[in-house]
Amino acid sequence: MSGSLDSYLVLSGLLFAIGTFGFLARRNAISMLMSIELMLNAVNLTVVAFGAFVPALKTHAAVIALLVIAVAAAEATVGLALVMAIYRNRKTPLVDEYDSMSE
Amino acid sequence: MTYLIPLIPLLPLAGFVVTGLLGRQMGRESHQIAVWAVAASWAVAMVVAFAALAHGFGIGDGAGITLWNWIPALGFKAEMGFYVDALTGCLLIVVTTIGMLVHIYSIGYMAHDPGKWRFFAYLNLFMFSMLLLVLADNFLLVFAGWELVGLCSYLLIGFWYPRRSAAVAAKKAFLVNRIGDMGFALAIMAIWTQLGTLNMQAVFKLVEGGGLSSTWIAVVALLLFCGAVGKSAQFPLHVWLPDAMEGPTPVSALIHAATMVNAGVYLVARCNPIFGAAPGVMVVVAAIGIFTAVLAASIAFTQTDIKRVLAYSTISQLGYMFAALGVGAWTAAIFHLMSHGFFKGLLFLGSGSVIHAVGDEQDMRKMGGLARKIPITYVTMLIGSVAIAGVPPLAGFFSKDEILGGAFKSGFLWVWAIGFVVAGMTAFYMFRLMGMTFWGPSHVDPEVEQHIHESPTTMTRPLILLAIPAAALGLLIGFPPESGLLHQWLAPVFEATIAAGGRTEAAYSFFGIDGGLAIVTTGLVAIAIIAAWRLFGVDMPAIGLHAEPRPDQVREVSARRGLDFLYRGSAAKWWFDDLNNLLFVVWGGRLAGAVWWFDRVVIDGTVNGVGTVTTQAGLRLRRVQTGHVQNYALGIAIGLIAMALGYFLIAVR
Amino acid sequence: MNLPILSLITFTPLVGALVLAALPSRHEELIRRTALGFALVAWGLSLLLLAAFALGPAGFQFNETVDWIPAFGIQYKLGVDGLSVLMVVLTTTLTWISILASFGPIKDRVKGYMISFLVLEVGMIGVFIALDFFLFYIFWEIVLVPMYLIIGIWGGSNRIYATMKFVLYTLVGSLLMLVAILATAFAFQAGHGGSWTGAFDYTQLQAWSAGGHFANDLQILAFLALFLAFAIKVPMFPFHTWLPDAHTEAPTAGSVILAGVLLKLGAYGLIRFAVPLYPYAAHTFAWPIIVLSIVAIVYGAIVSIVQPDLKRLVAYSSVSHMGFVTLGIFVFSATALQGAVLQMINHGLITGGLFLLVGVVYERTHDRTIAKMGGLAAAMPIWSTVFGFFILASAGLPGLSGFVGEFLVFVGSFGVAPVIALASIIVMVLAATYLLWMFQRVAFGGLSDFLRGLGGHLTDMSGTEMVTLAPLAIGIVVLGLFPSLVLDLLRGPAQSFLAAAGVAVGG
Amino acid sequence: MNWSDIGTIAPVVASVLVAAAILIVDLALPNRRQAVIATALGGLGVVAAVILLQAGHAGSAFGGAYSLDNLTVFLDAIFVAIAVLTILFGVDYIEPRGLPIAEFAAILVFAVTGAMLIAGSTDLVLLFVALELMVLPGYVLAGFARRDPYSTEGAIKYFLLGSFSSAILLFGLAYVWGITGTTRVDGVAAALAKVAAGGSIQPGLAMGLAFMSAGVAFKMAAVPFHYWTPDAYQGSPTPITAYLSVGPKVGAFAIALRLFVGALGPLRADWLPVVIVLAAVTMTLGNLVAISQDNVKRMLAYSSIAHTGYILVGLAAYAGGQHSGLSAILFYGAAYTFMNMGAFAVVAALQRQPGVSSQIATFAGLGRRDPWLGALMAVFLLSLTGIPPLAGFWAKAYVILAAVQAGGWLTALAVLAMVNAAAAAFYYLRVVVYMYMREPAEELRPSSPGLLFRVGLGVTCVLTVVFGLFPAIATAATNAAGVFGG
Repeated sequence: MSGSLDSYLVLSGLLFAIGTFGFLARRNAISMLMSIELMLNAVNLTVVAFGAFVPALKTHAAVIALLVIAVAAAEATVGLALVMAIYRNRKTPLVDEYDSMSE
Repeated sequence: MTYLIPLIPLLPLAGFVVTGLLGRQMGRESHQIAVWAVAASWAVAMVVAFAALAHGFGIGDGAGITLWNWIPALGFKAEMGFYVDALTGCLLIVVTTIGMLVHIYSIGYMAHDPGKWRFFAYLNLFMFSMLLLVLADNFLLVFAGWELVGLCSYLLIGFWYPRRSAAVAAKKAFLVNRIGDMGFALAIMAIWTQLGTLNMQAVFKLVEGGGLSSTWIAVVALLLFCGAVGKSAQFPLHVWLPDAMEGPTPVSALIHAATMVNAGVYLVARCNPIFGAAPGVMVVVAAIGIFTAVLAASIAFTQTDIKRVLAYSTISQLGYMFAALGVGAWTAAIFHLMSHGFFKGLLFLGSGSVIHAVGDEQDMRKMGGLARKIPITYVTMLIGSVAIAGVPPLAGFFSKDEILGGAFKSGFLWVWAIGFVVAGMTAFYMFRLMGMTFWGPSHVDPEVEQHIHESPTTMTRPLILLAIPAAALGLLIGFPPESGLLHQWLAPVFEATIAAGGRTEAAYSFFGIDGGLAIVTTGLVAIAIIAAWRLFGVDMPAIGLHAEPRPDQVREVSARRGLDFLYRGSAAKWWFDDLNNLLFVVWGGRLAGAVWWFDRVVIDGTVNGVGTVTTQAGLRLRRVQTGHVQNYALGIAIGLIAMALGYFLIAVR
Repeated sequence: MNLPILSLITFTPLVGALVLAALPSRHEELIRRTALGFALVAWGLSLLLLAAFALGPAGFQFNETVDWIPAFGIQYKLGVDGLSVLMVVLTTTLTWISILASFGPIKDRVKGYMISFLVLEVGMIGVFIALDFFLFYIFWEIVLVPMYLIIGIWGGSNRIYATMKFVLYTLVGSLLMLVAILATAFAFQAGHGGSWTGAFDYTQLQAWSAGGHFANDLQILAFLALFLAFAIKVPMFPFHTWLPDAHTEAPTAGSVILAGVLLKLGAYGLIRFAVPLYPYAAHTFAWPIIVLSIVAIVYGAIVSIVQPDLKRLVAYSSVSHMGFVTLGIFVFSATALQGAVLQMINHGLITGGLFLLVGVVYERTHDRTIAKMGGLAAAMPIWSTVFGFFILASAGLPGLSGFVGEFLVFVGSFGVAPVIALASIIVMVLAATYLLWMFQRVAFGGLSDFLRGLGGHLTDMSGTEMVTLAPLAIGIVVLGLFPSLVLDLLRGPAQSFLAAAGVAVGG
Repeated sequence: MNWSDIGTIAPVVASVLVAAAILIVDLALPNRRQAVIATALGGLGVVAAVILLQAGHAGSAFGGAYSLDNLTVFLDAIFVAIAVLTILFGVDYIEPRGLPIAEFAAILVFAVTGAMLIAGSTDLVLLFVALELMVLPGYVLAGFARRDPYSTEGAIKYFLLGSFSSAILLFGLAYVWGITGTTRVDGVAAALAKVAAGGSIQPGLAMGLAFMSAGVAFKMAAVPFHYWTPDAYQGSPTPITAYLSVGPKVGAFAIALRLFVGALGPLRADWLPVVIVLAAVTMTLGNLVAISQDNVKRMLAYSSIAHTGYILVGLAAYAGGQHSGLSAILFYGAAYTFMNMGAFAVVAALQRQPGVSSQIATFAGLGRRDPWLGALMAVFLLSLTGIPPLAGFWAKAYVILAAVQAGGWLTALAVLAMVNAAAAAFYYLRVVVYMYMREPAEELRPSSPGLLFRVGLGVTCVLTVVFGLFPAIATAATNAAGVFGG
C-alpha cells in the first residue's frame, strides 16, 4: 500500500476531509480561512501525487501546484481583508454572530 | 288573403312599440294608439277568420305565409311563418274580440292609474304574442309566442310592482310556466331530431304517414302536454293562476281567463294528429284534466276573494277542456274554449266592475246587496253565471254537455262521472259568488257604501257586448248539438284523427242517450243552484225569487263531521302552496345555499388551498436560510455527499 | 385588396395607446376622447372588415404573412374566417362601449386606464385573428397584463386578491399551453425531416393533423394542456372560482370586457385549436367535458340564485351561460356549434349589458348588495326597463338573441344524445329563477331605506349611459330575429370544425 | 506565446489594461470622477470594439488552453455589457455613499476580465484560474461598502462559502485531470469518450465529477449550493448586487458550457439525471422561498436561484440530446442579464438617497410617484415572469422548446418549469401590486437618477423589449455560439 498512488490519494482525501471538517466546525473566520487553505493543500498533494506516479503528468503537476498556491495566496489576501473589514463593524471574528440577514 | 295574416299580430306589435316609446308623453290619451291598433287587428282578424271558417277565400282548409327564414342553421331550420285554418279562425275570434273589448274596458278601468301607458303597451304586446302563438306555423314560433305571452303575463301580474305580493305572484307565474315550457322545448327538440322539420302541417303529415315510432309519438305528446299543463294551469302546475289575480282585473279577464290559459288547450287540439296517435297519453290528458276540474272546483267552494273564485273556476273549466281533449271530443273542447272565453271574460270584467264599485275591495264577505246599485254589472254577471253553470240554453250548457256526452259515449265513464259532479259544483260556487256579492244584506264598509256607483260606459259596454255571446254562442254555433256550425268549421281539422282513432260514434240522439245525459246534468245543476240560493241567498224580484242568506247554516254544514276536513282542505287550497313553498323555496333555497357553500369552501377552498400550501411551503423552506455560515457550509457538504452518492449510483449502473 | 386591414385593426389601438402615452396626464378629457376615438376607428375598421368579408368560400381571408422568427418557422400570420370576424367585431364594439362607459366612473389615473384598455384590445383582437400558434399564444398572454392592471388598480376593495387570483390562475393554464404548443410544433418538425417551416402555422398544423400524423399520446397531453388553459378562461366548472372574484372587484368596464370578450378567448381557443388539432383527444375527452359543461350550466345557475351581490350573481350566471358554449363545442354537431358561437356573442352582448347596468346603479349607490336595493322601478324607470330587457334576454326569451343560441345548442345536443338536453334544460327554470328573483328584489317593491337615504342622487340613466347600452340592445333584438346574420358567417367555420373533428371518428 | 496569441486573447488584455488605466487616471487626477468614469466607459467601449472585431474569427492561443470561437465572442460581449451597465448604475449609488468610484470600476473590470477569460478557456487549470479571477474581485465588491455591516457580512459569507466551493471544484478538477491525464478540454473529452464507450466509470472519476458538479453548482447558485446568494445579494450595494446576479451567474454557466459540454460532453448521459434533479429542486425552492420575501433584493436573489433552475433545463436538454439547449442557455443568459440588471437598477435608483431600504414597502405608490421608473420596473418584472412579448418570455420558450424536443423526463421538467413560472408570477406581480395598487405609507420624494443611470435603464429596457419583439436578432448569435466543442 505504501508508496502507491492510492495511498497518497487517500492521504490527500483525508487531508481534504479534515479541512472540510475544520471549515464546518470552526466558528472563527480566520480558522475557517485556514481550513480552506488546508483543503487547497490537500488538492496540491493530490496533484503532486498524480505527477509523481503518472509519468505523463509530471510536468503538468508542478505547474498546477504552483498555480494553486498562487490562487490560495490571493484568496487568503482577499479573505483576510474582508475579515478585517467585518471585524471593524462587528468587533468579533465569530461567524455565527454574523446573522443579521437570514431566511 | 294570406297577406293579411301578418297584419293581425303586427298591428298590436306596432301599437306596443309606439305606446312603449311615446306613451309616457301621451299622458291621458296614452290608450289611443293601443286601442286602435287592436281594433284594426280585430277587423283584419274577423276577415281572415271568416275566410278560414268558410273554408274559402284563398284559405280553404288552411293556408300559410312565410315571412323569412328565421333560424337557418346548419342542421336546423325554423321559419317565421303563419298558418291559418278553421281552428285558428276560432281562436282568432276569441282572442281578438275579447282582446278588443278588454282594451276598451281598460280605458275606464285604468283611467286614473299613472302607469296607464305602460298598461296599454303591455296589453298590446300581449295581443301580439297571443296572436303569434295562434298563428304560428311551426312549433318553435309557437314556443316563441308561448314564452312571450308568459312574459306579458309576468309584466301584467306584476303591474302594480310596488306591492310585494304582485311582484311575487308575477315571478311565480313565470317560473311555474317555465317548468311546463321545459317539456315543450324538449318536445320541439325531439320533433326536430326525429322528423327534421318543425312546420306543424309537415310534422302532422309525417306522423300520420307513420314517420314517427309510437314510443317517440308518446314521448312527444307527453312533453307537449307538459307545456300545456303549465300554460293552462293544470294540476300540478295550477298554483300560479290564483296568485295571478294580483294583476289588474282586465288582465285577469283577458290573459288569465279568456286567452292565454287556453293556449294549452289550443296546443293539444292543434297537435291532435300526434295526441290521437298516442292513446296512452290521451288517457293521461283526460285524467289530469278531469282531476284538475274537480280539484279546482272544490277549492272554489270556499274562497272569499271574488277573483280567486273565478280563478279556480277557470282552472276547473280548463280541466274540462283537457278532459274533452283526452276523450277525443276535440270539437267540444274548442267549443268550450270559446264559450268559456266569452263568459269567463265577462265574469272577470264584471268582477272588475264590482271591485271598482266597492273601492278596490275583493273580499266577498265585505260585499252584498250590490244588485240594485250596479245593475248593468249585476245583470251581465248573472248571465255569465248562468252560462257557466250550464243552464240551457246559454253557451255553457251546450259546450259542457258536449264534453260530458263525449266522455260518456267514448267509454270514459269515470271522466263523465267526475265531470258530472263538477258541473254541479260549478253551479253551486257560482251562485255562492252571486249570492255573496249581489244579494242579501250589504256588508260594504259604510264609508264606501255612499260612493258605490255603476262603472263608466267604457266599462259597461264591453260587459254587455260580452254577455251576448255568453248567452247566445251556444245556440249560434253549437246547435244542433254535434252538428252545429262549429262542427262544420272544425271538421277538416279533426276528421283525420278521429277517423284514425277508429271509434265511430253514434249520432247525437236527443231522445236517446244524449238527451238523457243532458237532462240528468241539468237536473243536478238546478239542485246545486237552489242549494246555493238557500245557503247564500237570492233576490230576483223580477221572477219572484227571494231567499235570505244563512251564514249560520253555512257554518254548521262546514263544521259537520267528515265535511270539516274537506272544508279546511278546500280553504287551504289543499296545501299546494305550502308544499311548494317547502319544496322549492325552503328546501330549494337550502340546496342552493349548500351548493354555494360547496363552491366557496370546497372548490374555491382548493384553489386558495393550493396558494396557501405554496406559501406555507415557502415559509418553511426559508427557515433553511438561517444566516449562519456553518449551517450553509453543512448544507453544501450534505449536497456534495448527495451528489457524490448520485454519481456513484450512476457509475455502478 | 392589399390593404393589411387585419394589422390595421389590431394595431390601431396600439397607436392610440402610444399617442395617449405621449399626452400629458392632466388633460383627462382629451385623453378620454382620444381613447374613444381610436377605439371607434378600430370599430369602424372591423365593420369594414365584416362588410368586405366574402361569405362564400371556406378558409381564411385577408391573410397576412410575414416571417418573424424563421429559425423556428414562427410567422406573423393573420387571417380571418367567419368566426374570427364575428369575434373581432364583438371585441371592437365592446371596447368602445367600455371606454365610453368609463368616462364617468374612472376619475383616477385616467391615462393609465385608457392605455390599458387599448392595449387590451390589441391582445384580444390578436388572439382572434392569429393564424400562427405561437403568435396566438403571445396575444393570449398580452391580454393578461392590462386586465391585471385594470382590476388591480381601478377595482374594488378586495381587488388585489381578485386580480392576483385571475392572473395566477390564468397563467397556470397558459404556461402549460405553451409547453403543448411547443410539443406540437416539434412533432410537426420531427415529421418534416427537422424543418421548422410551418411548424406553428395553423393551416399546416391542421392539415398535418387531418392526415392523422399527430400521435395519440401527444394529442392527449397537448389537448389536456390546451384544454386546461381554455377551460380556465371560459371558465368551466370546476375552474371558475376566479371569475366571481374578478368580476366583483373589477370596474364596470373591466367586467364588461371580461365577460364580453375574455371568456370568449377560451371558447375560441377550443374551437380553433384544441379540437381541430387534436381530434383524437377531443373525442376521447368529449364526454367528460360534456358532463362538466352540464354541471357548469346547472351549478352556475343554482349558485346564482343565492348570490347577495349583483355582480357576483351575473358572474355566476356567466358560468352557466358559458357552459352552453363548451357543451355546444363538444357534442360535435354543426347545429350545436353554431349555437355555441351565437351564444358566445349573445353572452357578450347580454352580460356586457348587465354589467353596464349594474355599474349604472353602482355609480349612484356605491353598493351592489341586492338586499339593500328595492323599488328601483319607480325611482329609475328607464334603467329598470332596460335592465328588465337584458334580464329577459339573459333568461332566453324567444325573439331575443339568447334564445336562439341556447336553443341551437339544445337541439344539437339532443340530436347527439337526448339525455344531455334533458339534464341541462332545467336551467330554463333556474335561470328565470335567479334573474327574476333578483329583478324583483332590485326593481320591485317600495323604495328601500338605503336607497331612500340617497335622496336625489338616484337619477335615472344619463344619455351617455343609454348610448353605451343601445348598441347592445339593438344587437340582441336583431340577432334574435335575424340570427342568420351570424349563422351564415358560421357555416364555413362550423363545417371545417366538424371536418377537422370528424377525422378521429373515422380513423 | 507569440503575437498571434496576444491577438487571440486581445479582449482580455484590453480589459486588464482598462482596469489599470482606471487606477492610473485615479492616481493622476484625484477627485476627478468624470475622468475615471470616462476612462472606464471608454475603455470598455474599446474592449467591446475588440470583441466585435473578433466576431466570426476562430483561433486558439497558448497551445490550445484558450480558444476563440463564437461562444467566446458572445460571452465576452455579454460580460462587457454587464460591466458597462454596472458602472452606469453604480455611479449614482456609490457616489452619495462616499465610496471610491475608481476602485469600484477597476475591481469590476478585473472581475469581468476573469469572466471573459472563462469564456475562452479550454483548459481545466486556466478555467480555474479564470474563475478565481472572476470571483475574488466579486468578494471584494460584495463587501465594497465596508462600513455597512450588511455589506461586509454578505461579503464574508460569500467569500467563505465561495472559497470552500472553489476548493471542492479544484479537488474535482484534480481528479479528472489525474484520471484523464490532460488538462485540455478536448483531450479530456477524447479520454472520456473512451470511458463512455467502455461503459463504466471508475469511482475516482465519479468522485471527480461529483466535486466538479458541486463546485459549478455553487457558482451558479443551484440548490442546495445556493445559500450564499440571498445574503450576499441583500448585503451588497445594490448595483453590485445587480452585477453579482448576472456576472458570476453567466460566468458559472460559461464554465458549465466549457466544462460539462466541452470536456464532459461524452458523459452527458451520466450527468443528465443530476442536472434534471438539480434543475427541478433549484427552480422549485427558489420560487417557493421567493414568494414569502418582503425585501425586494432578497426576493430577486431567490428569483435568481429560480432562474438558475430554468437555465439548467437548457443544460439538461443538451444532455438529453438536444443541441439547441445550448443556444437556449445563451439566449436565456443574455435576456436574463438585461431584465434582471434592469430590475436591480430600479431598486438602486430608489436607493439613491442613502437610508432608503429595499423593502417592498418602498415600492408602494411608485407608479404614481415615479411613473417612468414604475413602468420600467413593471416591464422588467413582467419579463422575468415570462410574459410575451418580452425577452424573458423567449428565454423560457427556447429552454422549454429544447426540453420538449428532448422528450422523456425532460418534458416533465418543462411542465414543472412552467408551473414554477406561474407561481413565480405571484411574487413578481406582488411588486407591481405595490407600485400601482397600494398607496405609500410615507411620502417619498421621486428619485431622479442621473443621465448615465437613465441611459443604462433605457438600454436594458430597450433590449428587454427588442429581444422580445425580435428574438431572431439574438438567436442568430446564440445559435452560432451554441456550436462549439464536441
